[in-house]
Amino acid sequence: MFELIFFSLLNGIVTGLLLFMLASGLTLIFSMMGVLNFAHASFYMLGAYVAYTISMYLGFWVGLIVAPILVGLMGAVVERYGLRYVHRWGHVAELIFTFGLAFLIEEVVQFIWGKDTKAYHEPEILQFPLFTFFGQNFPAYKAFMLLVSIGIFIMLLLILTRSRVGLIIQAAIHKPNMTAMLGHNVPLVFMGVFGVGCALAGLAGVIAGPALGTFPGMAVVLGSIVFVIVVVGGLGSLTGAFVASLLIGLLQTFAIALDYSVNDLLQLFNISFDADSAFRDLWTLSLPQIAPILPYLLLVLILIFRPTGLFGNRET
Amino acid sequence: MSEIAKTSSSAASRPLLKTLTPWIGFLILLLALPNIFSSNSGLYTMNLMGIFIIFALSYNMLLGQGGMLSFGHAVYFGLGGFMSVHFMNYIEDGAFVFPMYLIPIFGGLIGLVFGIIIGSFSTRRAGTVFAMISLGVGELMASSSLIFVAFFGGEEGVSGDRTTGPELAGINFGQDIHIYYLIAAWVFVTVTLMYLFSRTPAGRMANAVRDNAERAEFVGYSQRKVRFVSFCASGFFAGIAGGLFALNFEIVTEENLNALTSGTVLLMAYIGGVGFFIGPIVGAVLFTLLQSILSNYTDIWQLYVGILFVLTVMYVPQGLTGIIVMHSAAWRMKRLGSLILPYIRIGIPALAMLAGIAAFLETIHHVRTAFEGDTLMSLMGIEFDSHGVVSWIVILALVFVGGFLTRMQLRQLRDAWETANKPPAQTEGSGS
Amino acid sequence: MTSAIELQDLRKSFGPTEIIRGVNLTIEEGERHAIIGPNGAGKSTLFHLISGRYNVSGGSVKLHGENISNLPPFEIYRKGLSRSFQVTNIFPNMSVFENVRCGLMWVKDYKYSFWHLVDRQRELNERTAEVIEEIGLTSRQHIPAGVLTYAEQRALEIGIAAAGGADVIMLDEPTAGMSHSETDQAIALIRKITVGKTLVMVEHDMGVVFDLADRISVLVYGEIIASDTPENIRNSKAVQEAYLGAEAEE
Amino acid sequence: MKLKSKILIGAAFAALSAFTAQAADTIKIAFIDPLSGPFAATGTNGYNQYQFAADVLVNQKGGVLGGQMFEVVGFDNKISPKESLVQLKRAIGEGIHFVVQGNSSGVAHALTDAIKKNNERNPEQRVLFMNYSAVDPALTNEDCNFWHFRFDANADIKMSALTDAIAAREDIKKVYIIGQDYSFGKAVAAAAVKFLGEKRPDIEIVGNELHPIGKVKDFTPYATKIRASEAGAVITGNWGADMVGLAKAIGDAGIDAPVYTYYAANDGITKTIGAAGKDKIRLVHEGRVNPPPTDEYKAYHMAFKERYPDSDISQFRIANVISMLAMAMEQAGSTDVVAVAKQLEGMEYTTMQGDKVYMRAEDHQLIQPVYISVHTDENVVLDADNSGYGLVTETTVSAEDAAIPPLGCKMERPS
Repeated sequence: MFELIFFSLLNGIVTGLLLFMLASGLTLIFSMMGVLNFAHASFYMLGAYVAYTISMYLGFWVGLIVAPILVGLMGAVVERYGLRYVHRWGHVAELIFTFGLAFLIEEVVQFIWGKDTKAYHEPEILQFPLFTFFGQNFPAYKAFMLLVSIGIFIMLLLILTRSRVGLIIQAAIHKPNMTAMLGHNVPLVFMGVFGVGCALAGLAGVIAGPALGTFPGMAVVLGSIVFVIVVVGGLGSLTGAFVASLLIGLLQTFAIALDYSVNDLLQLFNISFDADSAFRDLWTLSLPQIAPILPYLLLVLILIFRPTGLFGNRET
Repeated sequence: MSEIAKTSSSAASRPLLKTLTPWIGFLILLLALPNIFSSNSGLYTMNLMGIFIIFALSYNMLLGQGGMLSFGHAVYFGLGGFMSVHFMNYIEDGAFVFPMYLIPIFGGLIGLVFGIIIGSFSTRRAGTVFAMISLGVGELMASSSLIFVAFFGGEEGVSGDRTTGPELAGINFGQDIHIYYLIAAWVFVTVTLMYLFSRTPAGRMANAVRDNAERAEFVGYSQRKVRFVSFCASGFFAGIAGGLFALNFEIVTEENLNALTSGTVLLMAYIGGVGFFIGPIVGAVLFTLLQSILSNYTDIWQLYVGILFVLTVMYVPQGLTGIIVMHSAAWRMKRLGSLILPYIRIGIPALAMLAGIAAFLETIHHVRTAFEGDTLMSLMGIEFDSHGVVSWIVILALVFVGGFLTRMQLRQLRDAWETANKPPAQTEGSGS
Repeated sequence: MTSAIELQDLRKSFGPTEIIRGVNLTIEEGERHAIIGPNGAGKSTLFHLISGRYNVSGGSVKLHGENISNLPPFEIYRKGLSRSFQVTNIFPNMSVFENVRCGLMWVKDYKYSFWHLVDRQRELNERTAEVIEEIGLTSRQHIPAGVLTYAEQRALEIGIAAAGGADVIMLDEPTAGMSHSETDQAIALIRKITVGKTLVMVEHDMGVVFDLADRISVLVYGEIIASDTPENIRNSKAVQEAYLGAEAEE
Repeated sequence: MKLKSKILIGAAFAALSAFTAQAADTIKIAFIDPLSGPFAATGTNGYNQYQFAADVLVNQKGGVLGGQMFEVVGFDNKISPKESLVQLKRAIGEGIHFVVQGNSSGVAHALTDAIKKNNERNPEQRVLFMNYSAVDPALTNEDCNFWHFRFDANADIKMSALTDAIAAREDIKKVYIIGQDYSFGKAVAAAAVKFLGEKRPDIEIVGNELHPIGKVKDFTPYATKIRASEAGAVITGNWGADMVGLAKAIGDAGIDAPVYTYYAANDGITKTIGAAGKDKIRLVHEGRVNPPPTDEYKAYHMAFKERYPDSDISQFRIANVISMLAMAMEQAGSTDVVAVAKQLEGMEYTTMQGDKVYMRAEDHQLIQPVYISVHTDENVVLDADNSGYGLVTETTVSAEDAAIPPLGCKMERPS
């Protein structure tokens, strides 16, 4: 049992921090521009694919550096020539635009790279078990993912709290109109934040691609989870996004690790059920089975009972 | 039909006949269509169109009329379908006697019930919160459908047989043409009802709340209740569409309520134009055509749909119907004729450019996917070598020369447009 | 006889800042009452508190003797209080006709009905046409409200507020940003629609105030420092000092 | 306005009918499977194999019935039951009477049901359904019908063979079953429990897990659980991305137990699993690859590879479908659906791989030998995905041993 908890904890943190790389960008973009970017996870996918292509010619490490930059540039272009244009039609149109963009990017990825899973592998030097605990390996690559995520988290924290750009961004989050009056080029800041947010998503894709698979559905699988995180954490709150990322990461790993079902609960109270009733599926429901819908349940409950999210201070 | 599009005006001053003309035309069209497109696939496509028309219109009760952006509308469509197919099976098993052609009512009722349940908490706000709740509920339902096999039948879905139960004048709806007329009847009734709904106080206030929710509260209406009424009605009609789906396909599966279907209905309504009552109808017709015809000719049709959708959102937020309505001013001033030539002048190079772009994408796709040594491909009946230099020169020439000429012609079109619409256009139809 | 509006020790704070600091005010039925005061005195906030847009932090608001504090705006409207806004607040994508009709539907008891067709409700439409006639927009009634000129939108704003025939009408700076001739028209309009009703207005234009009001209250820093007839207010030294002093400070 | 768009539709339909004008001397076979979307890779590869088989096995030999050629027409069903029915209607509209489909048992259920109804309602437009890959046992048991023939071994037959192999390994004491949470995954799990209980009651089933289909980002938590259970073998019916993810997670966690699978090869999967699954992944299937069973098969495989360098013969049964259909037509002397179906019933046939197979008349299930192969890069003559890795056959279960008697199939035959 201890082994299970130890590895679940470790895996939960790896997943959580990876999610945070996506959620942080999404939160920043939302706080500043008021746009929930549906296509955010698509940039994550682009990161993985671009890095895959680069890694075939120049190796993994070049991809790690270059792919996020390229994805960030793509994001900046999308902001400059897409989102900014659509802004004039209002918020609903912006939301629909990013929704359509997510659809389009998936199609474009399939057009360019095909529909099958790509053999994007971790670099040779990270293909060894870092340590073995109770006979179970912890791959070095997972540790590398952990390291990169933590590095990004610290860097983000430093930039936002210690640098001039960070101060402008924080000001823009709290008082979007004031910043413009202070003489800052807000459109440029927007473009930059959008680009950096996409670059972070791209980086997440680069390091997640080899571990979680590089295929056209990878954006959809992750996309809505990231939404759940930013809403649960509180729209516009980076702290909230951080806590919610870890929460969701751990929730999902532990829900799989712990094998409890409604049936167990009922037996605790000595209740038995009719195996043929229409609700039979409800009684046999087990925790691992419903693990992936837990985040959505959480999302709906949070939106009903605490629309500001855990750490947020504003509703939309 | 453009009368319907207008957020029209005053009292019953218009003669009844004139009000009814578009509806009579609509009815005649519905009756005449199967005689024009009598082929098997034609009927099938039209059946699908009918179902999507109802579904898309019910969606537009939320987005276009109520200002609620939903990413989970398929929930009501799917549940309506499942409920109906279960009732079809009860009828087949003889559990009770009920005419099969009224089955969609059950779909509507379950849609209504879930509309009431989910609407009771989701309509408190519009905007992003509503959108997120709809997304969450949609994902929950779609995931649950694979877990609760007893009701949803897992990924196989639930199938039924529509030919049992009491017959209608000796018809058991075994043939597609019978189902067509059944769907047409339902389409006519529900479209009429949805249009009439938009003309009731509840429907008018939905528009008001969409425009300015706060002000609506200061004329006595609770924005939440206004949205709630629209939401329930929308769920009801989506459920009816689901019921018709069950009758037409005799099978309902998880995909009827998943995110893809929710996305599809958003796409249909938006491409058609959410600001107009008939927008979603145009969108549903167009999307079904794209889906069933374009996909026969090209593997990458979804790429085209994606491009079309994004371009629509960016440049034509009022949708295709909006483009058509834009011409109504010129039409009324009888100046539409003066636009024909400019349109032709820009249309030819623009078509050449589009053909070039499509050929470009198709050829790349062919080079990437065809088997080794198969370099011969055909587009629109023209055969050419996908690896040949000449083909590439032709394609690129089409794109660039076409693009260049289109750009050059833009100016004359703009001038012609302004001349045709002077004195300054007063109306742009109802807003978007 | 109960008074139309009665405010008792009404208070409103945003965070640590108290904007309305214990307002007591009684407005009798049929009175035309103006509230004046320097910028930032809290006039609009006071309006929002009465009409239900903001929740009160302390004290109470009574409408015809009934406590309406913290009721949602639509409840207050249903009890007979209607208002307009300082920043034009209409339904931009709907036609002028429909804007006004929206202001009539609840009063005509249609509620959330989905079984009446609005176009077939003769009385509703006739009454709408009358209101539009009164605000002088008959020739523009089929145009989307969003494309009207500023002055027309202000007139529509008043029309929507007055359409329902509420017996207490509150107008927030009805003539703000208007030219002289437009202001004159607006005054005539307000006079016309408030016959036999209680009017509460916030106004900056002293001409309008002294022209229309039966009584004037002066709000400075969230407190009423005087409430009296126009002549007495005009001659009150205290008001002049406080008002001008406040103005000077800004 | 309405009218205008209708005119456009008219034009579109006119264009459509012009395109579908057809030659009369070809026998068209509708291939209804995903050609776009996430499963397009598998679908497209199947389509290529059908076209190749029709070309090589029928058309190049002069066709059937005195020179009629086979033409395989692709219909994209996007792996959706609804879309499959739309495509079926289209195929029927084009006068096609033979349908092949394989991906997803859900689609197969929808198709077989719709075809049964169609054949009752429109006797002049009858259709024959040759299922080459959907392995839900119900299709030939309680949901069987006269118009459906299955050329793949069903899930129970495959599981029977798999459990035979597991039973033979004395070192395996604990087994972990994991699958996708839907009908097929559940059928696999149920069959595994049943057969293991019969064959090796001493084996403990330490886990019987269902995970949501296509929704799991990271299989590491499952691998952790498998490791913690100390299972000596893993059984899974996973396919697609779920198979790749599971195999990788098991490899990464360093679990040293054989993984018995149904669908862990080809179409990019072999390449993606690569070294992580070497000597670990085992696959139950009906066609051998390594060592190549016959020279004829090897030549066939290489010829396919020459035409489609990026894909492989991943579903050998496709060749059987085409050959047996051609044979049935020859024997019937016509392409009439009922006549052909009656010839297919009970037909005996020797495959290109030298196996003797027969189509059991009671339930229309092809009875054939089943093989268990291991994923490796040693002794691989014909690799998969050009990765150097491929399948090497370890165990053979003869047709007789593999056959499971039909269960609950009540077939109504047209008189």
